[in-house]
Formats: sequence, structure tokens, C-alpha cells
Amino acid sequence: MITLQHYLVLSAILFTLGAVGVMFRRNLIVILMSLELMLNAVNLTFIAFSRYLGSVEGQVFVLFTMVVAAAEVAVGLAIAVAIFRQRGTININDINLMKW
Amino acid sequence: MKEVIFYALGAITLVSAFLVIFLRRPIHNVLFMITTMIGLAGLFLTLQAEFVAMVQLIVYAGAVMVLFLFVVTLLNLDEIQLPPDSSTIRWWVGAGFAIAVAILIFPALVAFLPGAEPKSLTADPTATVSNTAIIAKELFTTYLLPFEIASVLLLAAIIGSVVLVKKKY
Amino acid sequence: MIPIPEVDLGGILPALVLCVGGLIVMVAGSFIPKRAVAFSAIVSLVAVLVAFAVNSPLRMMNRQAFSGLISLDPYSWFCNVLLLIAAGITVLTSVRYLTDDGQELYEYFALLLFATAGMMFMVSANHILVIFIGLETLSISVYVLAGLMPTSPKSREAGLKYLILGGFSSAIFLYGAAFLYGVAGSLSLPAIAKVLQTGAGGKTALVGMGLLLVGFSFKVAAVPFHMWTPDVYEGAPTPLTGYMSVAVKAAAFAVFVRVFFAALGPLQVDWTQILWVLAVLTMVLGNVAALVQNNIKRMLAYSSIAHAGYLIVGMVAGKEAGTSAMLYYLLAYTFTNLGAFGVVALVGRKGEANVMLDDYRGLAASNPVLALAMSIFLFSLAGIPPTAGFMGKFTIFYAAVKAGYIWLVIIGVLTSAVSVFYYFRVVMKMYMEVPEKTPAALQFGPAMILALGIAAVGVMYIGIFPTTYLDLATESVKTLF
Amino acid sequence: MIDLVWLIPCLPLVGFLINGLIGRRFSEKTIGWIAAAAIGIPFLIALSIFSELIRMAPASRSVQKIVFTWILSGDLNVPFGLLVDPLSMVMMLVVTGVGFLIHVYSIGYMHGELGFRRFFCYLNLFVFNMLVLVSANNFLLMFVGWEGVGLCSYLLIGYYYEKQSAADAGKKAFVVNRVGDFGFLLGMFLIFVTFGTFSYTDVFAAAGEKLAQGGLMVTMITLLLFLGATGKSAQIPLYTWLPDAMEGPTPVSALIHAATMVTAGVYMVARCSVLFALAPISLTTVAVVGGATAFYAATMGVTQYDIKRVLAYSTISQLGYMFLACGVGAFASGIFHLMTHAFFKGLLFLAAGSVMHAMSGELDMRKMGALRKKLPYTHWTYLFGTLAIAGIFPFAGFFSKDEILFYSLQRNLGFWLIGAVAAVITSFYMFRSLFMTFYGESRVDPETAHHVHESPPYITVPLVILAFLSLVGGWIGLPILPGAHVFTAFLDPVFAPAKHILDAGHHADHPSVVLELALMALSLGIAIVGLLGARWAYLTDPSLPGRVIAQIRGLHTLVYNKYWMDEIYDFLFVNSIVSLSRFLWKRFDEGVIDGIVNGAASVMRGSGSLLRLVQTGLIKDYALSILVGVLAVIGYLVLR
Amino acid sequence: MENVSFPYLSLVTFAPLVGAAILLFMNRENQTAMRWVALITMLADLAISLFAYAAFDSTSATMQLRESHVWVREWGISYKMGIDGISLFLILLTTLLGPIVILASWEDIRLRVKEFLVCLLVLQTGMIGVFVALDVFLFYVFWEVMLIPMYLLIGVWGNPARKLYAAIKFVLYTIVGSLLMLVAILTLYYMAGNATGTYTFDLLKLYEFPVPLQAQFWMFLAFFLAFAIKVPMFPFHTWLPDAHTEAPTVGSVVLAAVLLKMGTYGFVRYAIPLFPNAAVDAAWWVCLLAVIGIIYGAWVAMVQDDVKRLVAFSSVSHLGFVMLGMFAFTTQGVQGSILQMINHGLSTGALFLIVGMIYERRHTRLISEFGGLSKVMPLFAIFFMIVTLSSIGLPGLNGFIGEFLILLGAFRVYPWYAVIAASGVIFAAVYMLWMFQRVMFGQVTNAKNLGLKDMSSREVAVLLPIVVFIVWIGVYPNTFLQPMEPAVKNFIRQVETKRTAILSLEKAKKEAVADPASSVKLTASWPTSRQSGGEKQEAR
Repeated sequence: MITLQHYLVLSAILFTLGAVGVMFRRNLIVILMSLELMLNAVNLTFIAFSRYLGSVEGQVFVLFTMVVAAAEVAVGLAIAVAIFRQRGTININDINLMKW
Repeated sequence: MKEVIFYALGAITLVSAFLVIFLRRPIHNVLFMITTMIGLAGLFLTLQAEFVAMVQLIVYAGAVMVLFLFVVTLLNLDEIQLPPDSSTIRWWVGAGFAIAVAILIFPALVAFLPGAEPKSLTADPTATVSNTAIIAKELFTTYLLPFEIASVLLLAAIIGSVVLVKKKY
Repeated sequence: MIPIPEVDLGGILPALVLCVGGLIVMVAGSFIPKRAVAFSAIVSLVAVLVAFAVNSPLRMMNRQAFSGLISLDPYSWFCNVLLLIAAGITVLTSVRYLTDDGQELYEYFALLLFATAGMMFMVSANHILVIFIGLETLSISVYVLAGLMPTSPKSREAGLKYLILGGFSSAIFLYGAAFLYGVAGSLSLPAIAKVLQTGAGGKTALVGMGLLLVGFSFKVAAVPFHMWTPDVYEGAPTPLTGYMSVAVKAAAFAVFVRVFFAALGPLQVDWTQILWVLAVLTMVLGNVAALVQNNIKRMLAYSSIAHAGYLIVGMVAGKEAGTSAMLYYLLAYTFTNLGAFGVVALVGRKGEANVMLDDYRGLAASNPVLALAMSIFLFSLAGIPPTAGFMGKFTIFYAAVKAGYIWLVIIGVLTSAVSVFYYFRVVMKMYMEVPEKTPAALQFGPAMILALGIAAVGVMYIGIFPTTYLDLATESVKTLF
Repeated sequence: MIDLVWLIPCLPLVGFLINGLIGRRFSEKTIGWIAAAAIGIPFLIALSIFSELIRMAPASRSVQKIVFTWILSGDLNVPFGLLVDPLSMVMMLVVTGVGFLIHVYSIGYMHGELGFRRFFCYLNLFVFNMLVLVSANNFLLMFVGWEGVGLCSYLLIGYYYEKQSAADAGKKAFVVNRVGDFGFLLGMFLIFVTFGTFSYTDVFAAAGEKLAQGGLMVTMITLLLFLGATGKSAQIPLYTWLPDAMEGPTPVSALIHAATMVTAGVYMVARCSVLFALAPISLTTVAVVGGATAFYAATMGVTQYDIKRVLAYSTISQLGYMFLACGVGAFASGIFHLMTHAFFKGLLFLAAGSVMHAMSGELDMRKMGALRKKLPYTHWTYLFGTLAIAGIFPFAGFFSKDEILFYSLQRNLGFWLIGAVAAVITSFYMFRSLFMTFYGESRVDPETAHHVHESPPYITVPLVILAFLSLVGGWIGLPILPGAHVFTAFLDPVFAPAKHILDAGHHADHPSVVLELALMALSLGIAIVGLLGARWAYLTDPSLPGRVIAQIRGLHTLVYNKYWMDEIYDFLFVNSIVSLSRFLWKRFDEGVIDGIVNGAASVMRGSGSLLRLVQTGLIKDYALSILVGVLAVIGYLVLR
Repeated sequence: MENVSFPYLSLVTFAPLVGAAILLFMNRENQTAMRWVALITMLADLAISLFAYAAFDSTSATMQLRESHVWVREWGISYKMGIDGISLFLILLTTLLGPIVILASWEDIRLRVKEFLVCLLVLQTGMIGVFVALDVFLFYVFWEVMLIPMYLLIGVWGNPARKLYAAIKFVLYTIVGSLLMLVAILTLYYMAGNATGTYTFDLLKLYEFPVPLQAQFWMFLAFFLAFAIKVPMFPFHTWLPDAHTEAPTVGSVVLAAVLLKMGTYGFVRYAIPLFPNAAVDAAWWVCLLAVIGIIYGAWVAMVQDDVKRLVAFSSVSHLGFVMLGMFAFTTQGVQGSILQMINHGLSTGALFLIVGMIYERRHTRLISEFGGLSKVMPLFAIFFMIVTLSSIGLPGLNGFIGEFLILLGAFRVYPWYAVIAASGVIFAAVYMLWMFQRVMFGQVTNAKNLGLKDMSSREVAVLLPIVVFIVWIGVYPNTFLQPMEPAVKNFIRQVETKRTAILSLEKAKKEAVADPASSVKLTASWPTSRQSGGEKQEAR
């Protein structure tokens, strides 16, 4: 029997993986992907709730999340490209002009 | 049967997500990201969210990931040797925190019991209204406003992306 | 068959005006590349003014529109006014900045208008979905704006940092929203409140609330979710930094308040405790860290963190007194900080060459009026009467005293005593030290003069005659509860 | 005329203002005579008031004149009021009379000095304050004069301000006086707390009922007041300033540090005779201190070579006599001696000034001798003064000193003994100074000898007048013959209440005439012993002092160095407080308090710098920080 | 209903601000014209204050020349002004010093004259505002407004070496105290509003509100801190020597003469009447600090080698007297205390002017650099002497009256404190005269001192008015004592009646509760043995 909790736990794990990715990868592109993972985990939660609540709102929300995620990715990649052009790197440990 | 599908899809999703996080080569990351997306789309299907699953496939696995792939190739990222990721201690500390958060959230997950059974989106389970139709209706009536705002958002994102990578300067 | 939904354009007219303004800017900008910035600025200003005009009916309204997704009430009206003031002044302070660089980044104004529109949707939202989409509209615009300066690596870096961390916090926010959705079955604020009032939800609701709180705390730059602030504020174009520190913060706080009082009111006991701690951390860390900054933008960034702390005190104080105090404080802070950043933009000159504290040496001798204006802003930030900043702190602290949070207030005043040190340090540099080299004359555009004048007069005026604005703030929050 | 009593103190003030404000263009003569007139006219007024006073019935010889209300605060009401009674009358006459002579003298003496105008301003101001002191009708106003004369003393001692020692001496005088004033002030507070008023008449009238005989309160009040008196009148332990005060110009020494100001303490004790009479312990203290000072100062007088210093120690010693008189209850005798002392000590100082004037400022007696021929007037007047102070019949000092010794004996043999011994020494050192200066071989250095000449009439006339007074001044207090002691009789209304209280204690036995005569003879003998001793040591056998000194070298060194009292005071009070203050400033003020303040600032900045380190600029760290925050928030919510 | 009079007080408060506004629009090259404008403004201000004095009824204890307008209706904040005998002379002192200060800076300040004059004028407004405000909020606004011009005066025109440190130290010290006071004000406002139903910052209405004992203690503590720092009382005084030493002459003058009075005035007007029980209970401690301050200030002043620093420490000592008198709660004590505020303003102000004059000539403040100045500057010597003597408290001059009344008033309540304080009088003589001697007496050892010019007529004009008042107060203090007496008596009576009323109120409350635990807590809030001062007060 697959219950709501199965989905929720699955999405929690996915969310954690995404968070870990954001924290520990140096590659900007991968970090952006990790962000996507987190958003997708949330999406899964929404869909699962939507199913078990019998409410369509969750699914609508997911659509908007996707829009936002896409927009974010677009802008993120644009910045990544711009930075790469400027400095020749997308290692975020090197993108460190401002600190202290 | 359901269990098998769920676990299979879950495994695909998690494993490929894991690989996204841990593989070194960007091209691999992108590819496994796509499989994650596909896995998720499958899971959406098991939850009877057909429309979202399709969008997931088309928009995410399709458009967005292609965009990633495009950038990876554009920047020749595979050629660039990034130094190894963070040291192991940092790694474990960070992962520890993340897992701790997950564990702390866990009670919230299991405590939640909205009902024993999944529910249908419509009041009448026998109705032959498709998932897509319901969502479409909602999207253009109840959620008309966010739908419109989303256009502004996308416009801003487009302008932004264009401005950011403009080579004029 | 899909029914025609009720469309209440009147309610969202101000935001629409701004969007249209943004579109005009984009279209026109590409046709007149020579004077695109000047033209765009005028268009933006007109848009802001028109929006200001069409916004006024909201003050009289108290209803919901778009199937209950947004609520048109005095609270929205007040926040819109705040945002429009911020946008207007930012437009004025940006003109010189954008032309100084020899670029015609007219897109800046379009994005600014879109961001403002997003905020306006956000502050009148009655549904978490609208909040989210408004928040993202705002965020994405601001990510781009922060990273807009093509020749400045710092700007790009600021955009990137803001984007990644913003995305991170958005994900957390969304995750929280998902939990609340699970509990309430809907993300409409009244619906959530209704469910929570029954005591349902348990830990799930708490966790959802906690994650939402984190999301908002990130946007308002509360410690420990503040780390992006100094870096992003330093790197972003200066006028935009002012805008971020004022408008984004104001919008975030407005929504923060609406969500937490209107939807999560039943959990007030729980989140008040957390916010108490956050307020203390924010006030202390913001002020203490600002002490040792040498870059004025960074210093003002920490200072804006500290101010977020004071605002959170208002939230802790809660209910009418606290929230109306927050609104007043935000109004005061809008004029003050925009003015301060305007001066920073002006002094910073081309490419932000002069953003270190030492660059302010002897400013009073070379530009006495500018130094006076800066001093007014700094005194207001420090909370010295009779400036608006003082009245703001006064109202906030009074609300906290009234709610019995004496210790919070004591910590607050002590940290603001600390803040005096670094604000006065700038005054000291301007008035009491001599520059190493004679500074070149500053270029004042009429826009900048207008902006600084409005800001300075505003700071003094609402500081000395606060009655009207206090009344408005009080009146505005009434519909929240 | 008595209504014009306010003119007496005011005219010197007017003189001070005239000279001070518009005197810049006046000639020396004008300035001097304005100043002198400002004292002379009050003297005449005082005389006429005096004549008015003695025509009144003895019991009603006390008139108060309120000029204006000075301080009015709550139940405190202090008028600027003057009291005319026999005691203040005597003091006014002495102050204005002697003061006038000294003013005249100064015109000649200060001739050509750079600060001539300044000098006379100060002098007038001094007389104003002194007159306020003696004519005030309440304690607080007396205190005004009291501090005022201290100020003028300070200014006049430091008249030659360019001399480090003069400036130091002035400051020392002021500060030591302030220590005494501190006692005075506290005494006044106690008086006010007890009586609710500062007015003499009210206080003394109520003293009997409000204060228990010998009670703690009255003892405290009187002892504190006496502390004030010791400061002003240079008694042990606050005498050290007076010898140093000789740094001032000689007329100042004569006027302030011999004739008038230093006697203020005696006046004050006499004024408070009722209170002192109520406090036997205080009376004894006064007598003991007075006697001890009389002896102690006399010993130091023996060893000094500086003519003014000899006179200074002698002044201290004579003041001791006056206090001894007061201490044994003979207040009138004290005042009597005060008056005669004003004459002969004023005279001695002025004569010494005349010597100095002649000797171009030389003060060391070892460089004088045989001046008698060159300075005839000075010699004769100095001789008169010496005879008076030594107590040779029929000079003024004989009568007053004898009276004191007589009353001392009545009270206690010890007091008499110490007084008698001091008298021998006084006689000795005074004749010593006389002989060393005017007799024997001339030791004047030839350069100076050339210029030695008698002083101008401005100087000699006052000398002669004072010499005359030194001779006849005591005759108003003839003992034995009933009713002959007009002075005591005159003062009787003032001291009657005190006497009443004292007599109530031990019944007054009338001394036999024989005893009195015997004592007079004895004291005359004492004086002559001193005279002969000095003659032997300084005229007959000039090498004798040297040999004696050799014999008692240790003792001599001790006495010669004034018992090292200045050094001991310096060590005990001055240096310790200065080092303590330095310690407080550097260690406490700048160390502890500022340390805490600056430390707090440093802690702030330090923690600011530490917090900075967290801000690594790396996105992953920022994300981690957010995650930590999430953990804390969720942890709190879930685990709570 | 308030009886509203001609707005003397508003005029006197804001007239300098008008002058400042005029200055802002003047050409900065024309320094002399600007100085004249400032001087005329200050003189006009003085004239207005004299009119106010003429309109003042000196027999009445109530607040007079009142003005009242609603300011922030929401909060019950009003623009309310009024004076009584206590504030009257402080205002006159301030306005008197106004023209003097402008004159004194006539030649001293050459750098950024415009800003300088504007600062002085704004400062003047702030200072007068503090004295006339009858609304706690309004008071606080003026209180803080003063801070900025003073900060600039020290920091811009101060002594370059350490001015920045001194300026920021001044500001931080002051602001820490005043912010805590703000918390107390807010709490008081809330408590009073909550209890009575009308939320108001009106001081006179707040006077009537009985603050519970426990709360009184804390609020008094906060007010105490703010005012004690400003006074400054030992051990909160360390900002003063720095500020005084580094400030330009007129800065020191204003600081010493008026700014320090804000603290003492704050006690009389705010801290004590608002929280009488706490104040009376704390009197023993406050007086202890005051007495320590007297002695400590004097001792440390004695060993200073910088003239200004010496005068600064002497201020600590003198203001100790003020505090001692005030917390004696006797007519003489309080009256003396207020008179001593004026006296200190005149004497120390004049001392700083004098130090400024020689600083202007020699550009050093080290005592050792001087010596024998009497010889070269005889007129200066006279003024210096008079002021020194006034500072020492010589009878016949102003200082004596104040100190005497204070000591007498204190002696009736705390004899031992008065005894120790009186010994401070001795030390005052020591340090002042020693300093005077080292500067003025002796030979002119330093060749640079030989050619010094004596006082100019401008400098005489600066000092003469002060000296006139020094003598006036000393000779006929009733001019000043009489108008303040009703107010002072009213102050003491008010404190006493309110105190007892609160005590009985608390007692009734305690009995009503009849809960032993809570009553123990109430009495334990402050050691009861410390109430001896108050009891003696009642006994009298």
C-alpha cells in the first residue's frame, strides 16, 4: 500500500539532496540544477497532497512553480554565461570578490 | 503492482538525483537530471496528475534541460577542470545539517493524515472530465490573476536574460 | 465550458500601469537608443505617478477580487504608496548613475517597474500562490537588476549570489507552503487561518509555518538568513541597492505581516518566540558587524539588516500597535535609506570608484549641502530626533513596551546606541577630516537633486509632523485583523 | 551717628572701588591718600559712635543695623546686618585706627613700587573685609569677612607674585586658612541646626536653654569654631602659614599678620564666649592650645635670624597668650591683650620695615648691628615696642600680659607656668633682636652701609604714634584699683553672660591684692631676666650663643628648622594626597573607568571583526547558514 | 483649560533657529556679516528672554507662560511649554551666554564660520527647548537635538589631535543613557495611559500618576543613568575631561555652562518628581556618589597639567555639590543646587573663556608652558582672579552662596556627607589657586609669553557681563533666590505628598492582596534602611 507518506518522504529526501547539492558543488551549473531538484521535490509534495486532498490547487501551484523555475534557470544561466565571459570561470568558490 | 511502480520510479528519481549531485562531469549531471525529471513525471502519473506530468516532460525534461545542455556545451564546461569539491569534513558537516533538517521534518510528514484514501479531483468520481480540463478551467478562472502575473514574470526573465548576455558592451 | 471569470481591473490598476510603463520603456528604448535612459526615466516616472493616482481608491476599499486571490484594502494601499515612493525616488537617483557609465541600460527601468508591479501584487495578495508569483516576479527582476552592470564583476557576482540564495530560499518557502497546503487543503490565507483556528495541523502546520518564516526572513535579511545582504548590496548598482533595502524589504515585511497575522495568527504564540530571538540576533549582529565596515555600501547593508531587526520587533509586538508602527517605520526608512543611497550613488561616481568611508572625508567642505543631506539621513538612521527615523524607532519600541517586551526594547536601544557609532563615523569623515586629495566636483543632475530633496524633506517632515502618517498607518492595518 | 555704622565697612570698599576702577591715572599720592582716607574717615565715625555708645546705659550698648537682606531661603534668613557693641567697637577702633596709621606708613614705604595702586586696593579691600568680620551681626556675615580677609591676606602675601616663595606663601596661607574655615563652616551648620538662625543675639540668648552645659553639641560647635580660629590666628596645628606670610610687604605683616586679621580668631572666640563658657572641654582645649602655642612659637623665635620671622613667631606666641586668656575665661583680658598687641606688634613690624627700608631690603639680623645711631626714630620706637612686648612696666604689654598670667594662675598653675616661661623667652628673643639690630658691632656690609638713612616722615610719624600707644595703651586697664580697669568694665556687657555661666561652676574668690602685686612684680622680674639674658648673650659676650648652640646642637637644629613641621605636613597631607590623586587619575579614571568604556567599545569592534570572518563570500557558506537557521527554527518548533 | 499666553517661550526657543536659517542663505565669504547676524540673533534672543522674565510672576509656583498645542494626536504628544522659577534662570543663563559665546568666537574660529555659527544657534534652540518643554516627548526631542551640534562643535572645530575620540565618546556616552531613558519614558507613558485611560506625554499629567514602587525603581534607574551621565556624576564622568579638553573654547563654554545643567535639570524636573519614592530611597546613594564626585573631582583636578582638563574635573566636583543639594530635599539644598547650576554656568563658563583667551594667544593649554602672565597681562589677571575666586566659593561671590546653601541643606539630612563635601571646599582652593599661581605668578620663564597682549575690549565685553553676575549673585542673591523659592518649595512638597500617597496606595494594595509572598517582594525591591533620609525629612 503506497500512502501519502511515501511520497512525502521521497520528496523530503529529494529536497535534502538538492540542498546538499547547492551547498557543496562548485560548479555553478550543477548548483542551478540542485535548485531545480529542490523545486521538483516541492512539486512532488504538492502533487501528492493534491491527490490525497482531492484538490486541484496543488497541481495549479506546481504549474506556476515550473514557470518560476524555468525563469530562474534562464536568468541564472544568463548570469552564469555573463560571468564566464568576464572571468572565465563558473567555479563559485572563485566568484568571491565581495566578502567580510 | 502500484508498490512496484512507485519504488521503481522512486529509485530512478533518487538515484539519478544522487548522481546529479555527485558526478563530476557537467554533461553527466545534465543527463541524470533529465532522468530524474522523467522519474518524477512518472510519479506524477501515479498520482493521477497527467497534465502536470506532461508539462514536466515537455517543459522540464525538454526545454529547461536542453537549455542547461546548451550552456554546458556553449561554455565548453566539460573541458574545464574544476578543482575537487569541498573537503570531506565540510561535506559531512553540511550533509549532517541537511539530514538533520530532514529528520526534524520527518515527524511533520508522518503526523500528517489527511485521510486514508486518495481523493478524486472532482466530486463525482465517475465523471469523465480529464485532469487537463479541470486544471485549465481553474487556471483561467480562479487563478487567472497569477496566470497573468506569470506573463510579467516571464517577460522580466526574458528581458533579463537578454540584457545579461548582451554582447554590446 | 469555461465561465468568464470576474475581472476587477480597478483593483490591480496601479500594478497594470507600471507593467504598461515597463512595456513602453522596452519598446521605446529600442527605437531611440541615444537618449533611451532619459526617456525611460520620464516614462517610468509618469507611470509611477499615474500608478500613484490610480492607487488612491484602494484606501477606501475593503474587498477581495479575482476569486479572493487578492484583497484590496487600505493595507495594500499603504504598501503600494510606500513602494511607489521608493520606485519614484529610485528612478530619480538612477538616471545619473546609468548615464554616468556611458551606457544606455534602459531595461533597468522596465525591470524596476516590473519588480514594483510584482511587489504590488504581492502586498495585496490574499493567497500564497499570488504571493509566490509576485515574489518571484520581483525577485527575478531584482536578480537581473543586481547583476545588470556589464562592466562590473561585482555586479554580476551580486546578481548570481542573490539568485542562487534567493532560489534556495524560494524552495524552502515553497516547501513550507506545501505543508500548509497539506494541512489546510488550500493556500488561501483565510482558509489557512480557518483550519488552524480549529487547532488542526499539529506539527505539520508548525513546520510549514517555520519554513515560510525562513523564506520571509531571507527576504527581509534577518539573521541568520542575512548572509547574502552585504555582498549583494555591495555589488548591486547603488540606486538599486537603495531600492532593495527599502522596497524589497518593505514588500517582504508587508507580506510577512499579512501572512503571519491573517493566516498564521492562530500560531502567533509559536512564531513570536522565534521572531523574538531573530529580532535580537538581527539587531545585535547587524549593528555590531556594521561597526567594522569600511565600505559604505556594505556598512549600510549591515545597517539595513539591523533595521530589519527593529522591524521584527514591531512584528513581535504584534497586532495593531506593532504592525502600524512597522508601516510607519517603513515609510520613514524609505525616505531615509533611499536618500542615503542616493548620496552614496552620487559620491560613488562612475563605476563606484568612491564607496569607501574614507572617500567621504571632507565632503562637508566641498559639498556642504550634500553633506548636510547625508547627515540628516544618517541621523535618521541612527534614530536621532526630530527625524523620521527617530519617530519610527519610537513607535516600534512603544509597541513593544506595550506588549510587554521590555527586554527586547532595551536590547534594541542598546544596539541602536552602538549604531550611533558607525553612522556618526560617516558624519565624522564628512565634517571632521580632511581629504587626502582634493575631490573632483560632483555632477548633480536635476533628478538627483529632486530625489535627495524629496528624501531629506520627507525625513524631516514626517519626523516632525508624524500625526497624519501615524493615523494612516493605524488605519491601514485595521483591516488585517 | 550710630545709624551711619554701615559707612565704616563701606568706605574702605568705596576706596577700593575708586582706586581699583578709576585709579589708573591717579598719582601715587592721590591713590595713597584716597586709600588712607577710606580708613581714616571710618575711624572718625567709629570714634563718634564710640562716644555715643559710652553715653548709653551699659546694658543697652548693643545696637543692630540691618542694611539689607542678604540670603533668604526657606527658614534661612541672613541679613547683611551690623552689630555695634563694646566688643565690635573695640575691634573697629583698633582696625581703623591702626589701619589708618599703617596706610599712611605705606604711602612712604611703598613709594615707587610698581604695584602701588594694586597694593592700596588690596589694603582697602582687606580693611573692608576685616570690618565686616568684626561688625557683622551674624555668623555667616562674619564668615564672609573671615574668608575675605583670608583672600586679601593671600593677595598681599603674594604681592611680589614674581617671587616663587611669595606666591607659594600666599597660597599656603589661603589653603591652611581654608582648613580652619572648614571647621568654622561646620560649626555654623551645627549652630543653624540647633538654633535655626545665625544671628548672634538670637543664638547667644537661646544658648542656655537649647544647649546643655558641657553637652556634646556645644562642645562640637565650639571645637569646630575653634578650629577656624586656629587657622586664622595661626595656632597649633595650623600656624605654619604665618611665618611664610612674611613674604608680603612689611606693612601687610604689620596690619594683617600682627594687628588685625590674625586676631580675628581671638575675636571670634570672645564673641562666642557664651558658647565656650558652656563647653568646659573646649575652654580647656583653647587654653591648652593657646599656652602650648605661646611656648612653642617662642622657642622658635629664639633661633631665627630673620627679623620679620622673629616677629612672626612672636605674633604666634602672643596670639597664644590671647587664647590662653580666653581659655581660662578671661575674655576681656584676651581682647585687652589683642588691643595692646595691635599697638606694639604693629609698631615692631613697622619699625622692622623701616630698618628694611634703610637696609635696602636686608632682613638678616646677622648683617645688622649698631643701627641705633643711623636710625634714631626707628631705634627708639623699636625699643618701645620691645619693652611693651616684653612686659616691662609701664608699657602696654605689661598690663595685658600680667592680667593673663594672673587669670591663668587662678585657673591652673600649669597654665601660669607655661605662660611665664614663654614670657621669659619672649623677653629674651625680643631683646635679642633689638640688640642684634641696633646695638653692638656693626655687621652691615659696607656697600649697604653707605645708603643707610632714616626713613621719611610718612614712616616715622606712624611709628611715633604707635610707640606712644604702646606706652600708654595699657593704662586703660590698670589693675588693683577698683574701677580703674575701664576696659574690662566697658566690655563687661558682652562677656557678662559667659562670666555668669562660668562663675556658676566654681565660685569666684576675690584675689587678694597682695597676691596680685606679687605676681606683677614676678612678671616684671621675668621680663627683666629675659632682658638681662639677651644682654649677656648678645652684648656682653657675643660668642656665648655659638658655644651654647654647640652644646645643644641637636635641639638647636630641631628648633632652628621649626621642628620640621612644614616638612611633616608636606609629607603627611600634601604629598600623600597628590600621589593618591595621581593614582586615581591615571589608574582609576583612565585605567578603570575609561578602561571599561573603551573596553566595551573594543569588545564591540572585536566581535564585529569576528562576525566579519563568518562572511566568507562563498555561496555555499551562506546556504549553510540558512540551513542552520532552518534547523534551529524547525528544531525549536518540533522538539519543543 | 490651559491659560495660554503670548508665546514668549516659543520665540525664545526658536529665534536662534531663525537666525540659523538666515545664515544658511548667506554668502560664506562674508564672515563678519555672518557673525553679526548670529550676534544680533543671540541678542534678540536675550531680549526676548528678558521680556519673558518681565512677564514671569515670581510669586507663583505654577508653570507659567504656558503654550500648548497638539502635536501628535495619536500619541498624546503635545507641543507644550512652560517655565517656573527653576527653569527661568537656566533659560536666562543660556540666553545670556548666547551673545557671549558668539563674541568669544569672533576671532577664534576662522574655519567654516557659517557652519560654526549655525551649530551654535541650533544648539541654543536645543538647550532652551530642554528647559521650556513640559511634554516628555518634546523634552526628549530637544534633549537629543542638542547632541548633534555639540558633537560637530567638538569634532570639527576641536583640537585636531584627539577631537574625534572625544566627540564620539561624548555622543556614545550620552546616547546610551538617553536611550535607556527613552525606554523608561515609553514604559511610563504606557503604564500611566493604561491605568488612567488617557495616553499622554504631558509632564504635568504624568506627575499625577502614581507609579508602582517596583516600576519606579527601574524607571528611576534609567532616568538616573541618562542624567547622571550628562551631569556628569562620578563614575560616569570620563567623557567630560576629553570633551572639554578637545572642544574649541566656545564649545567648552557651552558644554560646561549649559549642557551639563541639562542633567541636573532633568533630575529636578523629571527623574525626581516622576518617581519620588525611588528618588527618595536612592537619595542616600546618589548623595554618596555626589560626595565622592566632589572629592574625587577636586583631587584629580589638582594633579592635572592641562588647564582645560583641570577645569573639567573641577566641574565634576562642582556638580557633585549640585547633586548633593538636590537630593537633600531641603529648601536650602534644592535652592542652593539650582543657584549653583547658574553659578557653575557662569564661573566655569568664564574659566573656559579665560583659558580660551590664553590658548588663542599661545596655542597650548599646558600649565607648565605659562607662568608670570600677571606681569604681561594685568587686566587679564584681574578677571582670571575674580573668576577663580568665584569658582573657589569665596564669600561675596556667587559660588559661596550656592555651596553654602547646598551644604547647609545637606547637613540637615546627611551631616557626614556635608562634612566630607565641605572638605571639598578646601581642595577647591588648592587646585584652583595652585593652577592660578603656576599660570599667572612667578617670573615669565617662557620667552613666548613675554609679548602676549592683554585683553582686548572685545574680550572684556565677553567677560564683563559674567563677572557682573558673579558679583551680583554673591552680594544680592535674593534676586535669584526669591523667584525660584515658590517653585522649589512646590517641588519638595510635591515629592513628599506624592511619595506618601504612593506608599499608602501600595500599602492598601498589599492589604487587599493579603498575600505574604507578594508583599515580601515589594519591600525587597529596595533596602528599606536607606529610607532614613526621607524619614528625617518627614520629621522636620
